[in-house]
Amino acid sequence: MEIILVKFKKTIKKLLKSESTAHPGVTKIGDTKPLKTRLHENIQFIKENLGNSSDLIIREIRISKKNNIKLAIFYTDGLADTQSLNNFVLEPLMLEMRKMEFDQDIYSNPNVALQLMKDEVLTVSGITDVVDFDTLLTTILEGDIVILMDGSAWGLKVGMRGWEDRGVQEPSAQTVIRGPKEGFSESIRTNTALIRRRIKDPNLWLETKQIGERTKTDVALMFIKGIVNDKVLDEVHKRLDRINIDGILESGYIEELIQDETYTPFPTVYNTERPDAIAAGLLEGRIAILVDGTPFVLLVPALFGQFLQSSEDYYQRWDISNLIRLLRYIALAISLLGPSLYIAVTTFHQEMLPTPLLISLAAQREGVPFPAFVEALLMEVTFEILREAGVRMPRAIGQAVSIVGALVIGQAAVEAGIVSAAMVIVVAITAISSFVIPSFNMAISIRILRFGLMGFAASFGLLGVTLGLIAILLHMSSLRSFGVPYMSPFGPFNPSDQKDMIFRVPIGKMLTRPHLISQKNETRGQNEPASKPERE
Amino acid sequence: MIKRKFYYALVSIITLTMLTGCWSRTELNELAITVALGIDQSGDQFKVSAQVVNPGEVASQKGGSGNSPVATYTATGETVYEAIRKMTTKVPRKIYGAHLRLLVIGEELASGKGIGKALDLLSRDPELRTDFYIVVAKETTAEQVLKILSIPLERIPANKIFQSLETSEKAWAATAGVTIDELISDLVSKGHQPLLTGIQIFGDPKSGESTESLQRSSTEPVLTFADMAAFKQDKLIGWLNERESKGANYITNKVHSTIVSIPCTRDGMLGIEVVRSKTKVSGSVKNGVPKMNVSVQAEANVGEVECSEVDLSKKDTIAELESKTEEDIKRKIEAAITKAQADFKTDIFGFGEVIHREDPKYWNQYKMKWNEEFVELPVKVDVDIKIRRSGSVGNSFLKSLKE
Amino acid sequence: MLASIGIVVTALMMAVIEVPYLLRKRLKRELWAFSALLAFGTSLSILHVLKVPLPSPHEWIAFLYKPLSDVIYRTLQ
Amino acid sequence: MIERGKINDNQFRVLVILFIFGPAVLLETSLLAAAAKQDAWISAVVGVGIGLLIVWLYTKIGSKFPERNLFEKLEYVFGKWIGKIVSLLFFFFFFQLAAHILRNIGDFVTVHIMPETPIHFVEIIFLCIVIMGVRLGLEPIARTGEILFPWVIFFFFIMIVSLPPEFKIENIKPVFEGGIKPILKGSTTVIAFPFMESILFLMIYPYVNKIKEANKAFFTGALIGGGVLILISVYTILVLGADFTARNVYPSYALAKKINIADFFQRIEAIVAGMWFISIFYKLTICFYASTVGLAQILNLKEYRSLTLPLGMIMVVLSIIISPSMAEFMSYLPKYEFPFNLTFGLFFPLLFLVVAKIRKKTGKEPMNQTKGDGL
Repeated sequence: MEIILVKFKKTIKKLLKSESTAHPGVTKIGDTKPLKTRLHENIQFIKENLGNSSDLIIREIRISKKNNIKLAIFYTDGLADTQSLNNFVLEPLMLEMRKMEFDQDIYSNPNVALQLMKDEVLTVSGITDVVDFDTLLTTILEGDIVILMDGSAWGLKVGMRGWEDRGVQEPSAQTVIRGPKEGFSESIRTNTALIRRRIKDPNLWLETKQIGERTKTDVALMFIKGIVNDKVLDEVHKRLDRINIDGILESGYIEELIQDETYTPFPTVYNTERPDAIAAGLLEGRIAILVDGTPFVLLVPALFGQFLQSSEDYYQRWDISNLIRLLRYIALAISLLGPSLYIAVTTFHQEMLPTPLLISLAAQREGVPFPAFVEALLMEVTFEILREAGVRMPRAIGQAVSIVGALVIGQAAVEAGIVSAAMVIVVAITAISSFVIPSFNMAISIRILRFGLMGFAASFGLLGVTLGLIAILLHMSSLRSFGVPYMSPFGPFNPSDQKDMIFRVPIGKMLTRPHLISQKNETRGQNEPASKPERE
Repeated sequence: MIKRKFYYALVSIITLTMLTGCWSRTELNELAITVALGIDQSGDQFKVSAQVVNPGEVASQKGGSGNSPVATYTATGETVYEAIRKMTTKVPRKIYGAHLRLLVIGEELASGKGIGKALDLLSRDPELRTDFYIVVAKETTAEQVLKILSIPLERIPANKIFQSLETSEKAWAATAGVTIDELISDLVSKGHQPLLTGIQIFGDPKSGESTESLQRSSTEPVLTFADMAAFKQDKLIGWLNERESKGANYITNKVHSTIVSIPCTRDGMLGIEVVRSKTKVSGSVKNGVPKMNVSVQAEANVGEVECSEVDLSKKDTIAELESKTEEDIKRKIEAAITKAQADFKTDIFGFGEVIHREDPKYWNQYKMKWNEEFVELPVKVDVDIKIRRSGSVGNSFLKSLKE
Repeated sequence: MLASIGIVVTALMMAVIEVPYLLRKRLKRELWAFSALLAFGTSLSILHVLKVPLPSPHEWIAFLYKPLSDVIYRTLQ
Repeated sequence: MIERGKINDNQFRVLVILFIFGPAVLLETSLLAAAAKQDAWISAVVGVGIGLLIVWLYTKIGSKFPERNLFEKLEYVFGKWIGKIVSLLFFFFFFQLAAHILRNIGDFVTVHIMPETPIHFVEIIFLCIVIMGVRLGLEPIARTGEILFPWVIFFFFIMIVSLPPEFKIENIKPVFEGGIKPILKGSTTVIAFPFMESILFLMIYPYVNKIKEANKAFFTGALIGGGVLILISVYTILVLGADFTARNVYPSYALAKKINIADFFQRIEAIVAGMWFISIFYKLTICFYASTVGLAQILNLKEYRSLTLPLGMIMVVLSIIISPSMAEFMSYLPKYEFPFNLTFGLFFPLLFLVVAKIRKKTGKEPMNQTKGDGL
């Protein structure tokens, strides 16, 4: 069966390929046709290929009255910086060149003229040559401008990108009380700059690829040479190169395409919109993957413990951070186990409850029509709906929904005797706990597993919960993130890496990098805490 | 690929098992939370009563609707198990015993059929725990005891009994909370016979069954712990009165704190609070004759002085009080021993176990006829009391009153 | 009856998981071993749910080891 | 080799500890008290002592031909055919052991936790997770063990610190009442029950990073596991008394019921039972793993995972027909378990060493007979 399926897929692929080559009219990006000498032919070609799009601006200038030579400037409206274009391209071309023309006949050879423009006239920093249509089209679509002159089979690509940008703003998904309030933005250049500004090390290397047949999205790898594990780096390169897809719109695409295991609820790639978190990751030997068009930057390898850490942990005093981290692990446990433990204890192990509590819970359940499992399921689903509604809703209505939610679930349902008050408490605590987990995607996967455990609890009590937990742990232990065991440093246990997992030792004591992530250059410095002033 | 399919299969198998699962599931509102069980003899059969909590009445914040917080159900059967199962014909819910606080055994059963047969189920059923107390209903049936509702301070009668037993065990010492595992190990032991606390009803039992009795503040009828039941094997053989009960508890080292009242020389009484009492029982076999030695060491406080002539500031007075207290305790202990040896002829103090530990060879020889040996057993009692404090005042104001 | 059907369905499910994989990887020996064990397991389970009395390995062990057991525990008596 | 994963010595030690005190902690004390009464703890000490000697013997075997696991060693030393037959016997030993453990957990759950649930379903759901673990391979099993181990220790620690107030010192007196024989009789169960069974760790030996460390880990693991066993038997005797311990099928569960800290932290035995689930899960997983890998090797297969599901199916049935009732089971254990395990835990290992010596096989010879295993 499997064999047939594979064969079928292959034939379909072949068919698809032949179809794409069968359309000669449209130039697929990837052909490299050389430019023509005649300007109008070039213009014709570009117009045809871009479908005469209305945002394509072609500005034709008669540059020399004497030789009747025309020059065309191509750019995409909205992507190129028109102000700069006027000041630094059009002005020199139309005024400076005129002046030069009085002195000598510069336009007798268009190639020389073009070279002259590039070398002497244009007051712009980034100029390169364009010789083929492929580059030309890409250049235009990327927001740069292209200058073609009649009579020469090459043109100039002038870097003049400038589009509307959100700018650097406070990150919305991962907020901190203490710590930098800058977040990444949608522009990859801004983002790399934000990281560079934090690590001024020549070893911080940046490699860029374009991924996506059609979107041509810029994807940048950042890492610190010498700290990064070369094996992991090679693996990342290999996986990125293997991607064959038409479009990358968000780093989520990359994440799904390069992660180790697709069929798992657990994220094996970390993402953040905080430059400081990325910088910290780089310093530990991780690799950052930046994708143009999204403020979410990926970080690999990502281990389980990392998803429970916030960059603020390192900015607050270590004792405070330890307390908060401990709290987070407790919250993780509650958010994973809360309802299932409640179900297991109240429907299987009533002997575990102290007598007064048992009687009080039993009294609350008098008249509740559903079994505890259904009750919990009902409440959990209601809560998830409310939460999702809260995210998608226009901000202004948010308040209204939370009021309705609180009233409907919190009070009316209990008073009507549909759910018991204890269940509302359990679900509420679970819900709040799940927001304590700093990483959104980890919180989501915990939610998914919570439902599974509820099922286990409803049919096998605590035995089921224990077995479910063992199964989850087995699965997690079998995961790897770019070759690094996902559950390290818990399993395989590494005593020295415990310093920054559940607990965080004072920064002065954190002298080595995580063991499995950076293989070389393990020490971070000898930074003993400043000694106390000596006593008199 | 294979991994993924395996996971699908795993999930589907587990789901299937789960769907067919849920056998042992019981929702909270399907439980009849039983807090007390009573076992009586009814002809050849067992009559089992269960005191079941009505959670809505007990836990409600708004005072409830005046219904009874507990209900008592009764059923008879050839075996205890049968009777409990038969109860389902009367109770709408499943009898749930994990929160049992109290097991009451009717006097008739205890002295007639014996308690052994009734207890097997209670030790076998994994649902039951071992932390409930066992008491014997004196001059009444267990059913009657369980039917008494009128107990102030606590909505669930069994809870009240449980707690008052715990408190009185700690502060009064004439009662002893015995749990089922202790009882059973006493039952099987040749050298230690069981001793259980008795419970008695004062007043008209009928009037205590109605919820009206809940409204009255004077509490007639009343459940009280009274005396202790001595057993020979699993049969009730007689009752120790309060003094003897105390004495017995001294021997078995179950006294934590109690009050000793001793008369003053001229008028009134003195109340001595005994605390940190510790009993050492040692035995020895010399020339084939066993001998026991009971030594009690305790601290005491002067708790109450009702006489005018006692001067607590004097050393002699304290010494005198000490020796009087020692005398009193010693008399209680001896009374208990005499009763056990002369009347009951049963070793309720576990002297046999002491001999067993000291001299296993002798024990193996005599264990089958230990009760006869016990009757003749010489027991030496030593009591050593140290009076430490005399409360927050020195001499009583009664002394100044007199002057 | 229902239980036997359930067992057969379970066995089929196991076959669906394993057989294509083994075929694809051309693991013939493994396929044979798998099929034999599965057949044995299925028939054993069906016999069991049909309440056919099956011999207990304990009986065999007890039969084989009775002399040794007697010797050991008699000396320790 | 069939298993490509590698585990480190720490993980190996954790597996040994969980294996040694797995179901033993639940069942052993009852058997001990039945044989040796209040001297059960002495019995446990003696048993663990002899058990450690046996483990030491296994480490000797383990360090001979360290690249081969038990079945490969047997084939290498006894020759192909005799080796295969002995391996097959060992496979049956491991497999019936796994069935025993499965039955233990089924009995325990259906007696104490969920009386109305049919034992089949408890066993199936348990086995599902075990099979999942075995299919994932040795590495995830060992890592998970490492993660769960602190929890087992934590629950155990709660038990250890909260019970001393319940001690009744007179319970262990008189010492040596019945002389040495009952003590030895009791210790046979300890020797047989966890220690001789630990021979199946020789199946995992070659997958440990360093053989020297493995020897040490095996021994210290057995020592710690044995220590836990001794501690539990001392506790049950001190708290429950010999008579109650012997009468109770799961005395340590009754022990957990006694936990009461400040009248609030009580009734937690179901959580303590969780600790047993974990350790029993591990013992079962290791047994199941050893038997599937072993069977695959006997049949010269390249892949053991495909055997897990049908073997699991057989095991569920076997675990139920293995003994008609729990009473029969509990009377089988003290009578036949020791002699039976003696064959596999002592006779064959000694035979192995002797034959290896006679045939002068050393570990340095090139491996040419294990070619069939591929990879």
